Amino acid sequence: MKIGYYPGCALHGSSNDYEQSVRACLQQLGIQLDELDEWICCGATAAHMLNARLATALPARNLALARQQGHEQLLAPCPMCSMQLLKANAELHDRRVRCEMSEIVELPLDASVQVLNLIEVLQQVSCEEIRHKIAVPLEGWQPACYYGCLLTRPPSIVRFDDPEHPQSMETLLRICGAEPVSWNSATRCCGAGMTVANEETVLELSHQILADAHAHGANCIVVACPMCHVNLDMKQGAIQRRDESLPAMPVYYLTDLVGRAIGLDDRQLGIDRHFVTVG
Amino acid sequence: MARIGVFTCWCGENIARTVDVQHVAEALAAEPGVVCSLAFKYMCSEPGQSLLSRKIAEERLDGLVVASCSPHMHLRTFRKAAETAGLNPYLVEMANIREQCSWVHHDRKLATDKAIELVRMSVAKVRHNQPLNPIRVPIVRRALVIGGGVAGIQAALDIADAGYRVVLVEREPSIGGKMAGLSETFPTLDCSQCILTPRMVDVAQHPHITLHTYSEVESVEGYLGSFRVTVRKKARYVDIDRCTGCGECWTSCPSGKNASEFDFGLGRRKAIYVPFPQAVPARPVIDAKACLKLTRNRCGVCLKKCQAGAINFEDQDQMIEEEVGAIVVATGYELYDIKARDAGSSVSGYGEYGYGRYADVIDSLQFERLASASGPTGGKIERPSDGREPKTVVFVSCVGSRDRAKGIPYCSKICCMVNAKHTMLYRHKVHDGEAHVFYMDVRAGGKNYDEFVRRAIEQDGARYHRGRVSEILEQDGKLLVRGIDTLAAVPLTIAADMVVLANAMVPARGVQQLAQKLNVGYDEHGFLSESHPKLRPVETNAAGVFVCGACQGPKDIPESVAQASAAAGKVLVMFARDHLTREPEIACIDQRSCSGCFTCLQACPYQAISRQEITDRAGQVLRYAAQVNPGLCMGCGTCVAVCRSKSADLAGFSEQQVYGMVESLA
Amino acid sequence: MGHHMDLLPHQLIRLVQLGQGARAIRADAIWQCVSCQTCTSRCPQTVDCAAVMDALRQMAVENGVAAPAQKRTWTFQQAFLQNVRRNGRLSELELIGVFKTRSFADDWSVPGLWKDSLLAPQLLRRGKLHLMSEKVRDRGVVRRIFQRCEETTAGQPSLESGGSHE
Amino acid sequence: MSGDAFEPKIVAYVCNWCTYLGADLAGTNRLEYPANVRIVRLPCTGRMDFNLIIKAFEIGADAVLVSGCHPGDCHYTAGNYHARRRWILFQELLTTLGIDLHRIHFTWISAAEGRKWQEVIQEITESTRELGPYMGYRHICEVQK
Repeated sequence: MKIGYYPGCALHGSSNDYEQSVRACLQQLGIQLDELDEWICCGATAAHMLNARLATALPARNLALARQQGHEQLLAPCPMCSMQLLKANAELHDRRVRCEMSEIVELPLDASVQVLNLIEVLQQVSCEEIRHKIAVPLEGWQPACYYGCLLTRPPSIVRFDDPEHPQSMETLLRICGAEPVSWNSATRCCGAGMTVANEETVLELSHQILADAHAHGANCIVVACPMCHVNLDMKQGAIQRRDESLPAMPVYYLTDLVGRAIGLDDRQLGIDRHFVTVG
Repeated sequence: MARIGVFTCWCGENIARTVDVQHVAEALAAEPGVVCSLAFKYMCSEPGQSLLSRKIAEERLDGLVVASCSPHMHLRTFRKAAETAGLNPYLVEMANIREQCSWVHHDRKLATDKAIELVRMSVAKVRHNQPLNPIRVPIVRRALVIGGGVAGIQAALDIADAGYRVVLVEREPSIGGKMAGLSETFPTLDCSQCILTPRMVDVAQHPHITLHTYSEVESVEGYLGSFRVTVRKKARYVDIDRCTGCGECWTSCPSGKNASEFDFGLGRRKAIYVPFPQAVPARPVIDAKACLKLTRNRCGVCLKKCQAGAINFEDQDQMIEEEVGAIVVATGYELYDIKARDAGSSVSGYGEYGYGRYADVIDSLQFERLASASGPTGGKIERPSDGREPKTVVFVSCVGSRDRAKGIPYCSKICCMVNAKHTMLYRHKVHDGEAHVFYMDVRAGGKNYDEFVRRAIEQDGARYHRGRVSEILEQDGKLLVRGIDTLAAVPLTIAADMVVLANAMVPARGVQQLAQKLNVGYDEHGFLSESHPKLRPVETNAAGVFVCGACQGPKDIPESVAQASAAAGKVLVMFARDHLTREPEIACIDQRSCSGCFTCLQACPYQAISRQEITDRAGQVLRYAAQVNPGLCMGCGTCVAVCRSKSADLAGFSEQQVYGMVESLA
Repeated sequence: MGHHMDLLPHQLIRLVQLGQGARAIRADAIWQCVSCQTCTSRCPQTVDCAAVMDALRQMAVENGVAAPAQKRTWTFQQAFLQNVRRNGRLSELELIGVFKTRSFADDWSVPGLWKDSLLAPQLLRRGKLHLMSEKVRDRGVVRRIFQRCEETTAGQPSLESGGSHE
Repeated sequence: MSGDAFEPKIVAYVCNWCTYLGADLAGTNRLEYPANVRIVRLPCTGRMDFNLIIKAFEIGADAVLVSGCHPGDCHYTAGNYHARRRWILFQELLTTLGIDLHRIHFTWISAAEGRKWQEVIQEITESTRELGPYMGYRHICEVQK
């Protein structure tokens, strides 16, 4: 199976460990990623904060490129990117917007490209197939599945899982032999894009998430978002300096754990490049 | 040649101010067939009506046009006047030169010209009017009541007490409905079962009431005055006539871990069970999904224990035909299921409240069972997870209701009172307990209602917070209820032992399918539509079918009972007549030209068209043609529009009449 | 985030409804909002609170009422877009550099300038820091998209009508 | 309709329970609108035989309006759906015949929408004034002969 791939800036930047993990895991599952040529930034928080039109135009350009390059489905592993792409896609249903955007981005447009997040791509591989490929069942793993904000919100745009009680990561990880815990922070915010600009907020919110995971007996956190990983993993040192009682909590990408279960090692998945390492 | 009279009304100044009525009368006098054309100040007044009668006699009129207001205003008046004067009322037409002319135009010339054309159209129509006679339909003086909750019980008893026979159909094994499961009722705190169960017994013992429990309406045919209803009596596996209700069977049944529907899953019941001790009929039913004999062909203890020989594992669903003249629908409500996912929508209700995940988050009907002396805890407030007495309980209003995002924009009306009652019941039982209520507004409209809420706050110490609950989290065995008090503008987190959600009221499941069988309309939420929100509150658009109780919209017990009596009253009005009459403006089919395509049969919204054999003298079938059942036809005319051979026509709006009107505009 | 805010989200929405946007944009709260969209997805009246927050921030900057400390997010986002405009894609190193110097110019806090730089060697060791920025080939089209969007955004909502209610 | 300026003739087929009452309400509220419309009251738009549209053009109408209850609100439960379904089919036929579909208007107006009735009539009158007299139908008739 071949699928269009929109990495987004983070996966080509400091979150390239996420890209490594996604590529390795999906390849093992038989999914080829075909990177969108000439993709540009989706605009992220900045565009929707500063210029609404730009917030549609930047993702629209990418959707137009996908269409031009013949991709029916487009994977955006970063939830910020996939939400922006989905939002633009929804707006393109309006003929007037479509015409206007088409002129702005200099390419013909329609709303035909299906944008997928990482979990949706994994769901396309049937449970049976994953079960079949499992080499090292994740016995003893009790992950707290962390969805953060944009995988499920705003529900009217992303239309993915239950926005208040999502279970799709849990379902996948159970197939891999893990026992996900039930906890409170699955859809709480980690501070997201405030990492640089408003560190205080990030440290506080991420601290709550880490503490909640501990309180509910998790031995790791699983994410499907580069920003969540930065805040929970890279910033964990800073958080621990404020609360020394907080034990170290490894933070994995979803594909890290699925990848391990289907026999990939930490180097292949880029886990060795995380900040928090345990054991 | 027609002899038509035209009467143009001044309506005081209302018409005469902008329309030159005298000119209209003169212009119309020249129309072919018009033998008299007059203008008069108030046609609807007594002198106006006598002028009409006089002219009918003097001029031997055979058609009448009154040019005045909207036919919705006075058509009936003028038709009655004509009838008194000996003219068939259906030979009267109106031209609306007030609402649709003088009131909406200012230019006198234009308005007068338009008025003349409008009256001409009506003259062109009346030329083709035919005398019609109201249709008489016989009445079967027997009523069907669907639903045996408090509304259905009230309606059935009222009709039966008047001396007419009633068939009461209830889906569950016992009548009583939601009210039978309530603890105490607002605003008087009288025990629900104490007031309802005697009424239930009355139903069972009433000589005029036939009770079908554990039964559903399968199909409905016929029309006002004469419906044929098929009732499916579901297999109960117990012969309730033989059964003595001794209880040997259910005390010895080994399958005891089934969630009790009556206790909303908080209690357990056997596979053979009576839903609650005061059930009517007080006879058991076997749950075919739980019974070991029926599922795995083992056990059969009840069969051995039963002295009366009432157990029958071979029991099958039975179909019963009932003939009735009127139907009362009282199917009630249920609570919005916040666990269920809406098909096609990604929103599943309130995942953030953890209902279904946290055992101690319950809904308000479950709390009723906890507070009820006959409930699973014997009336002690115990939390479902560990049986401990909760010391802090949070009651949440508007769960679903008034939440456009969840698709329920309406107010469920009872929850504010239910919450106040619950805080009282709780505080009466747990003196050192804290009761918190989160609310958007307190809507306590009703006799002694607001006083009741104040009592909950002032005497019983309920803590009311104006604001919504954002989420409920679980930590160290406590439920953290995170919300806001918007009056204080403070975010609040309450560590609670139990949370009670006041879920929205929605129509009972399956009511839409029932409504389709009955041809009754319903709104987007599934509540049945009354005929007129103010003036015909219990009638429906299907003649002879009435509604009452929460199936029509959220309401409390007093309102349901009042509406049930109103519906019963309407049924009795019908039954008091010798025969029923219906408007004769209905469809007919010319079977000589009918090609038998039966497009009309498909299109008819009332199933009023049937297939009829056309035979020769020897009784040999020649062909099939469509036929209109005058009892069912409501006169919409859809069949006329779809008829390919132009064989269908609609009295009062016939092809000739309608085309005549358009042609008059040439 | 609610408990940190000087005005709670529902109060901000109410101020906007009452035509007192001028007070809303002076609130610290609009800068504490992390755009997590929880409010939008839970509002029973389907108000898109997160979008209102965006609009308020925009107005606060345009009307010059945002304090430098509050504006940090804003400055960051501006630097972000400029970076994308130049390269088509984001270069994190460039962005952080630009942002640090700009916010330094605003509030002169030297610790702020250096705090994150301490992570740089660690990032480098993990192969997470790219000294060369990634660029798309056709940067002309990116520039033109930006230009077109900026032209057509003139006439955004303003605060002219606000503030008269006090 | 004499005079220099062209005043269109508009025939409106409306249902008895929604649009007719909506037009009545416009009257009760004294909402003024152009005097060009002539209402034909039908029990339901389900009764609407689309030949009536042709008939209206035949007698010289410049525009036709068909208006009934909103979807879901039909007094006879589904008559307006039937009308809509048939209209979709009939439209094709009219197009084939060469009838100008801009002359035919379809709306839903409820008994509570007096204001909408006023607006619809204003709009249709205005747009028909701009289109001018409907000569097209007469041409079609001649060609058919």
